Amino acid sequence: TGGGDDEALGATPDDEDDYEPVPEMEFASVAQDEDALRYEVGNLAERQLQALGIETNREVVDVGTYSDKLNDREFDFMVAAWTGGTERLFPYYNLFYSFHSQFANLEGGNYTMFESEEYDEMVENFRDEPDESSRVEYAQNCQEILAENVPIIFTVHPDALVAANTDSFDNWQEMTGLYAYNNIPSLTEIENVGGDDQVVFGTTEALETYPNFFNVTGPDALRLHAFTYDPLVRLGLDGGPIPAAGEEWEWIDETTLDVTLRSGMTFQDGEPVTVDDVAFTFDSIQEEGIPYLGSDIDPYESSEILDDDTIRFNLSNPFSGFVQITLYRIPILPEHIWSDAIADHDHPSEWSDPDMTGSGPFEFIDYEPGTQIVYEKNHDHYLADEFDFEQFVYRLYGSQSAIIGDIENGDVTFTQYMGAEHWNQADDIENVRAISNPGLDAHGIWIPNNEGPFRDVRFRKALTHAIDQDEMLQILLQGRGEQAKHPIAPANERYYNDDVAEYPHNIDRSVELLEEAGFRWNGEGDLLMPTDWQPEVEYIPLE
Amino acid sequence: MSLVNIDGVSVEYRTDNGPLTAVDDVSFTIEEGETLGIVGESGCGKTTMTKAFLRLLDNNGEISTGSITYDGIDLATVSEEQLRTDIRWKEISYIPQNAMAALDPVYTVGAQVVQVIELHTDNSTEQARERCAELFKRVDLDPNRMGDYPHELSGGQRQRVTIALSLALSPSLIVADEPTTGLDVIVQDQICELLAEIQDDIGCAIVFVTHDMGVVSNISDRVAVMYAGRIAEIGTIDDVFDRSAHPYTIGLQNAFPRMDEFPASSALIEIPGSPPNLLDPPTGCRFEGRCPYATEECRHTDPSSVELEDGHRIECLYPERRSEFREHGNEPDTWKDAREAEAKQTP
Amino acid sequence: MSITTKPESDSDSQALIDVNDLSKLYETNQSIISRLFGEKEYLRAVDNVSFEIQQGEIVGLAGQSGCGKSTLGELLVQLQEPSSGEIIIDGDDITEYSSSELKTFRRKCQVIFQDPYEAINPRFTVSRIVSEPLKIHSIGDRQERTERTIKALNDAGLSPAEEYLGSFPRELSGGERQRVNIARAIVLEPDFLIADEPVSMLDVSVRTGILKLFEKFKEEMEMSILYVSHDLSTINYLCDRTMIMYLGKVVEVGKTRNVIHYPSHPYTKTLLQSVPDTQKQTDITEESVQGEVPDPIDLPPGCRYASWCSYADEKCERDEPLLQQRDDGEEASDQVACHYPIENNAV
Amino acid sequence: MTLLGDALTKNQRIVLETYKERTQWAVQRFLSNRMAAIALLIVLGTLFMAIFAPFLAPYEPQANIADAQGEYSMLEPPSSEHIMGTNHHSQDILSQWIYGSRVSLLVAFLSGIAVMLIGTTVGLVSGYYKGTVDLVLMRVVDILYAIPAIPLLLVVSLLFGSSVWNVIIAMILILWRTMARVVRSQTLSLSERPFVKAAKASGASDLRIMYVHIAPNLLPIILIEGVFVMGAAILLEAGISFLGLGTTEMISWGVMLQLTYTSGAITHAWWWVLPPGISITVLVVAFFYMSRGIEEITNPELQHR
Amino acid sequence: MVNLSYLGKRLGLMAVSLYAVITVLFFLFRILPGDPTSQVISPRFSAEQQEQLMAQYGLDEPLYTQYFLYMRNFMVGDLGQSFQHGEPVLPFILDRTINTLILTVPAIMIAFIVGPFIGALFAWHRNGRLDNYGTAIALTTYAAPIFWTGMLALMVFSFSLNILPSGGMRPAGEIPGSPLNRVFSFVTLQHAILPIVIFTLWRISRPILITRNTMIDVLGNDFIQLKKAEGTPESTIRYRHAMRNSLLPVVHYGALAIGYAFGGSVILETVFSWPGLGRTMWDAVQAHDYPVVQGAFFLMSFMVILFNFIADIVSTWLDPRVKDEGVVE
Ligand SMILES: Nc1ncnc2c1ncn2[C@@H]1O[C@H](COP(=O)(O)OP(=O)(O)OP(=O)(O)O)[C@@H](O)[C@H]1O
Ligand SMILES: Nc1ncnc2c1ncn2[C@@H]1O[C@H](COP(=O)(O)OP(=O)(O)OP(=O)(O)O)[C@@H](O)[C@H]1O
Ligand SMILES: [Mg+2]
Ligand SMILES: [Mg+2]
Repeated sequence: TGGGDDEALGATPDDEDDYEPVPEMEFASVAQDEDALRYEVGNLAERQLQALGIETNREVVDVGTYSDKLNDREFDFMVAAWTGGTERLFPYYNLFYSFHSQFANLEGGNYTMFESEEYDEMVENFRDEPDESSRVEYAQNCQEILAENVPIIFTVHPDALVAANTDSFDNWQEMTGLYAYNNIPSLTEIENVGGDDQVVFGTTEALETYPNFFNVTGPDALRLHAFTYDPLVRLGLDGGPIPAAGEEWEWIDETTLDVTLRSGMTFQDGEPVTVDDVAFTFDSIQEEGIPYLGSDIDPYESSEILDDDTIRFNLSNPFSGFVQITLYRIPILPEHIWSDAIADHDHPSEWSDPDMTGSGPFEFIDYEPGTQIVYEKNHDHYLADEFDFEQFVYRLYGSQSAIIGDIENGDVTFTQYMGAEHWNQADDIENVRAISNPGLDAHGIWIPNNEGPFRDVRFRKALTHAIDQDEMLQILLQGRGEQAKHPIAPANERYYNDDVAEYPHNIDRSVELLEEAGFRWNGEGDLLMPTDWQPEVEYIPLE
Repeated sequence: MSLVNIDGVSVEYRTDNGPLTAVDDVSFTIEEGETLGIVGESGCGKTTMTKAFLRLLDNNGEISTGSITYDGIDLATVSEEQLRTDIRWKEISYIPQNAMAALDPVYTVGAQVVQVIELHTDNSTEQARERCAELFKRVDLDPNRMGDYPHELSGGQRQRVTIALSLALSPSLIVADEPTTGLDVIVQDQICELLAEIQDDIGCAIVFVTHDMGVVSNISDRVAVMYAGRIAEIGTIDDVFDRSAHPYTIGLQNAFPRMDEFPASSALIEIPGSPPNLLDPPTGCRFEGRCPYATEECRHTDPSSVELEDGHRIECLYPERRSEFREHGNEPDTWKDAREAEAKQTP
Repeated sequence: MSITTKPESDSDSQALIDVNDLSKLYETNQSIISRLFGEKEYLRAVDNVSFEIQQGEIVGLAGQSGCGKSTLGELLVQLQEPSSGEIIIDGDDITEYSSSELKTFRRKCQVIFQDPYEAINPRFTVSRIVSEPLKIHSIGDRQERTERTIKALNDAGLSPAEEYLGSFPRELSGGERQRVNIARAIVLEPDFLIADEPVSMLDVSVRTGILKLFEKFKEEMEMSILYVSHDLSTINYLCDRTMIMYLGKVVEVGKTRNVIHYPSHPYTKTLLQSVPDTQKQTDITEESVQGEVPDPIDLPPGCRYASWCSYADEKCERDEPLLQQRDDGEEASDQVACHYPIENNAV
Repeated sequence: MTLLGDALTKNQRIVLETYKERTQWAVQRFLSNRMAAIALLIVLGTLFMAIFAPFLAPYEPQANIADAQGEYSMLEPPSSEHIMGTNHHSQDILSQWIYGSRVSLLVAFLSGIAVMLIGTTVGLVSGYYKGTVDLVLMRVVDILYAIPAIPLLLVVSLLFGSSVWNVIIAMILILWRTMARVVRSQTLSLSERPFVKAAKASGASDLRIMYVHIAPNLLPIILIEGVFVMGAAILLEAGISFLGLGTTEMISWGVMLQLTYTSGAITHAWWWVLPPGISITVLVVAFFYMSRGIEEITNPELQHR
Repeated sequence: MVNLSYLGKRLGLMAVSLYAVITVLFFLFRILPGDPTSQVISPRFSAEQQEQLMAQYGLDEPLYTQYFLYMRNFMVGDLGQSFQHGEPVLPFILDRTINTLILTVPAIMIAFIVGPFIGALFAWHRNGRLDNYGTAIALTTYAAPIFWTGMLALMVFSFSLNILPSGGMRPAGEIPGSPLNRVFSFVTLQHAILPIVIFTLWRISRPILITRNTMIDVLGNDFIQLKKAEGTPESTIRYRHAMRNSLLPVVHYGALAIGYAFGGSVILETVFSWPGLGRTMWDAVQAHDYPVVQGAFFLMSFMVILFNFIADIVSTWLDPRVKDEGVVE
């Protein structure tokens, strides 16, 4: 597939000898079976970019290769996304980790190599600021800078599509973000109307790694660990932190936090939950390392036990998201079980048949990889009375169609991560409640901001104008989502800044911008750049 | 009354190129206890004829006219079931051409004999095995070899097993289709001898098909010489060999080298040309194209069967010239002329 | 292992082919079970054979099926690697030839294979089959090759050759195929021809023509021919000298006339008696062989024929007889491997 | 000389005539087998469709088609606008179906031909030389046999990335083994046939014996097996497309089916689910019947019975 | 007395094949783009963390050391530890194999027991109506993509009629008491029935077609005529003689099929959400969980090689003419 049509899109050069074609660019995305949306976005976007006369070469890669390419910064276009766990309502990762110049190196997460002192300062303020309203302002400024400089071609924010059977359970309340129904607060809300004591969560996502906590490598497993282990805080339906094992918390200063433990808690084997267990958990995770939780544990420096119920966290640097992110993601492991495991193994993750005793609302009963995980309600848990069912089953399926079939006939209680087409199907079924939950995900096409023509902001803007975000939204998401302007989704009402630069689909505007930046087209419609081309506009500061 | 009466039998094969009459209006009889030899060139219809007795023709073949009467039953029309239970093997057994391949390779030879005995009699397995051992001895095979698989036996031994098999139910007729072709002379000799002995023993009739004039003269009482689907000449051994009347029979005899002369060179004379295409047989006499004595008449008139002496019949328009044919038949020049004549005709 | 004295040729001329102590052993194929439970075994297909063939001589090689005739023939043209022994042709030991020498050698030495239906490539036209050897040896241009092809076909008795050039083998009769086969063998005008059972598969009416061809080659081209057959009557007709083989051994060799009319070895005699002959009629009462041929894989120590032989005694069962010149009587000037050769008694 | 010249032209005429007759006979015989004739028609029809796809397809196969008002029509049943309806992305199914035939045929023919070449060569060499060469080559084939096809295909397409070409390469890698075995066993018996010995006795080189004398006799079996491979290749392509490793640059029937599966269209969009599935089935069956047709021409055993 | 050297040779050859398979697989997976760590190791990890993880799985050693290590452990039955699940590979894949066998054993058994009879019937009535329609159906069940027929079957029996479950091995939350219970229980049967039927339909076509074609050749043999001449009833000729003589190729094809059956069918298991080895292997392939993939491949290869050996022995029993390695001389 060549670039452009037979005619020049915009101005042709006076002397073609001074120009050379813009080099062919590689357009990569993950394979379809791994992420259909990203794959399809890639297909659409590639065609639209080619309309500008840019030669692209499509490469579909598996997840492994994909992360290698990102890590090694070996891409021209890469379809990628931030996924939206509810903790991302605190947009630390999306704003800080992905765009701070500190991470614009081969180890860091700033894959697009966007660098701006102004932005660095702004985002550091956001990170450190304990006061919420100022923090929101800093974050909104960040969004403005990003929208103006388009380091990434932002595409869409898909909704989180979930569906639940209403014959067996009712009063479904969704939490903001991806895990609309699959979280403890939502599950406490549902009412048993069908008399079935079992909640079955049907999914096609095979767990990355389970059940050893020290082995956790992804959000799904982490989410299930929160069933067996209590974290200090949970996030409520609105996404704000609510007490869990920690009854209250108090910032002493920017780097010191005191947390009071809920009293009377016991592990499922009857041992009491103590602050020592909390300290043990944080210390061992820091020492042994759980790569997936690396950035979460990173701000943690040490802890002090103030009294039987109170623990003090000392942070290495100010981190206003410590409660909402770190304390939410890291649960409490029983010391009496894990201290031996740590002593017995090189690394505790090697314990292949771990004792899954925790203090959480559910007891781990059985795990059959590829089939299901079965949990039973922990009747001693403080939330026990809130759950209107006895058993929770995480059940794996080969296809979403099968899940929908089973939701309809009641074999599955609810599901999530649905494709738009499946969701439409579920929506048509009478006894199924299908909701399109505004998502925190942000999709985009990652580009190397420090390379070739990408260095010029106008080039990046031109590309963004070339992308038809509405088509993506309508076709790929069947309208279930929002167009993206920056990494924060509208669903994040607190932080979202709507008032930023926009780039509607407009090829003429793209052509205009490219011409302005010195680009031309030859007779075949291929994009040319002057042989000695240099970027003129590399950064547009806030007014 | 004769054992089998073959009356005006024709066999037709359906082929892609139209019907092929492999056996054409053939009549003869088989007498009780006699050995009838059938000789003729490859493809002249010998196998077809023998298969017709047991209605074993290939799927595309059928007996189109005529009747084969055995014991008052017309084998051409009798029901398949009656044929299977009453006639096959009990009355008429069969030694197929290429008998070495006629045994199921995956069962022991003994088992195959036992199978057929059990199939048609009420004998217990034990009795059947005994009978089998008996049969093996009868055909000069060590009964210990009953447990061998066909491939473990030599060609001659396999041939004996098929003979033992054919004797299993003491039939009144054994149809043996080239039972010695492909075997070496010593074994061939043994087999012939064996068949002769058996006949003496149980008095069955044997139809013995071969293309070897030597073999047939050694074993048969009567001989039928087939040519292109027809019986050119039929009669006793002496009739056919010493008083041959059909030019084809004469020619065939000439082609045989003799052991009693040395050197034998001058005596060998080949019959020029090749048999006609059965899909499109010529009108008139079928041997006409190769016959040194052929006349214009031969080309148009289909010779009918003429009885010369009692039971000695030929299909030739000139039965009266037979002694003349015999005399000239020994001279190579007679046949050479025909060949040249034929060569002249072809282009 | 026996030591064989080399039979002396009764001719003074330099022998064209001189074979000394030639042996060929085959490793036998066994089933997986017997491999699991047994040892490796060998079959002695040709065992210590020595002989000579003169220029312009036809030597017959007879013996029953499986005695090693074809194997010997294939050894002579190096289609098989001998296990031991030498084959001297024109003064060179061909077993030591390099592949290019072998190619040159093969221009001079050709084979007519046993089965005319199998020995020509079914996918080639007649002209291709016959001209292939010329092509292989890059002889002549297209035109010349065609000329020679036509000549060879005519020589082989297929005339008019032009008619046949475009035909495929399956459009030919057995006799015609055998002639194509012969044409292919003589198109290079070899000095030496091995004819492996060239007529055994053919109808009697066409055999004669083929035999006559060999006579013609011998006379007109001074060709040496090894004529392999189990049929003594054609050997009698054609060959100057005759060798009789039994289980890989040569048991008798001499002038055909002597071997056939005054056999010295009991085996030769049996062979002769078994030949069916139209003249012999039904007098098959002569003593015939009984018992079993020994297993060629597991040979007895003494004379291999002892188990069949009516004259055998302990000596025969103990000592293996060597091939020796017979000294008694003028008629039997041949060599025989027997402790008690038959005295001058013509069959 | 002139006489010979005349003879030559006459011969050539005879040769030509026999060839012509034989070809005619073969064609007639093939066509008289009704199933084979229909099969041939189907394959040729598909080929026509594949070659002229750009002219036959009413829309771009991958375009998300919007109507005049800019409205997309998703999962619409067949209508005059879209004869075979649309899919979930408002793409024209008829156009996808037409273009989809390209991949199936490309995969079929390329892997078929490559397998014929590789398999035949390996089989010939192995069966002809026997001994160590045979042992080594057959060990390789055994090892390939010991590795299951679909998983290996998956790994290979992961290894090289998924594109039509890689799928074809992977397919060839797997499918040549059967061809090699079949050719080898035939070669083993053919090379013992007297006519091969005759060629050897005439001094023909090994290469000449293998390719000039033996190979033509294998042609029927190579063709039969080759056509069989083509059918198998189509199925394998559909299989790995189904698992999401299908071709990315071209739409194929397998990819279409995969989309119906992943998007759950199976329960309601029959116009999308049925055509690719039926097409694959029919095409594969057609290849089998063609191979039977060829078998019937070339196997004299089957001609009379 | 067993000829040890021959047995040794056969076993040796099997071992060589296996060794080659293992080696090829080992290196194949390590030249895959994206090193094995990328699955386990999130890009967010620091260099230090990455190294730690590499060391944990022995991936920091040079390739050849890894190889020798792997082979050494292999000898003692240690196929390593799953990257994904942290479990030792061997028990893990054996467990999955049981699930797979629940589907494949009945399917293969039906296919290879019933198939030849059907094929024999077709051959007997060659070109008759039964044969023509029957072969067409057999060809169709072979040619229809199995995932497509599987989807259609699910749609009809599970979603529309709702008489059979839509996948998986048992209802959610049910925990099989014992392995025996897992295999032999009504629920398992209920869940397995649809995939077994689909699998059988697909599997049975080859034995049918192979038997049919071989038997047509066999029917042309002279011994069949002799049996007919003997007055043997048709059915005896058909099954005891003709079919038995046609079984050899089926046995050899069957050996392969059984070998592969241990690996299950990725596609079928995906469609029916069946937690078998095929699906596990596919997940592992995607996750670059090499120890599991290698283990699964090894298991299948081992089975193929083993069953080939068995088939060689069975064929000598079926057909006494068979020599070494299934060749009829
Ligand atoms: N099934 C068949 N279909 C068509 N033609 C057949 C069939 N069987 C035999 N023929 C033809 O019928 C003729 C007679 O064949 P038959 O087998 O009876 O000859 P034969 O005398 O036994 O020959 P041979 O000596 O070679 O066995 C031949 O031309 C042969 O080609
Ligand atoms: N390639 C081979 N491998 C093993 N054994 C063989 C081979 N070729 C021949 N033999 C055996 O060697 C012996 C001699 O065979 P050969 O073909 O030379 O016999 P022959 O005298 O030509 O027999 P026929 O008269 O049947 O042609 C036989 O026992 C045969 O089985
Ligand atoms: Mg016959
Ligand atoms: Mg021979």
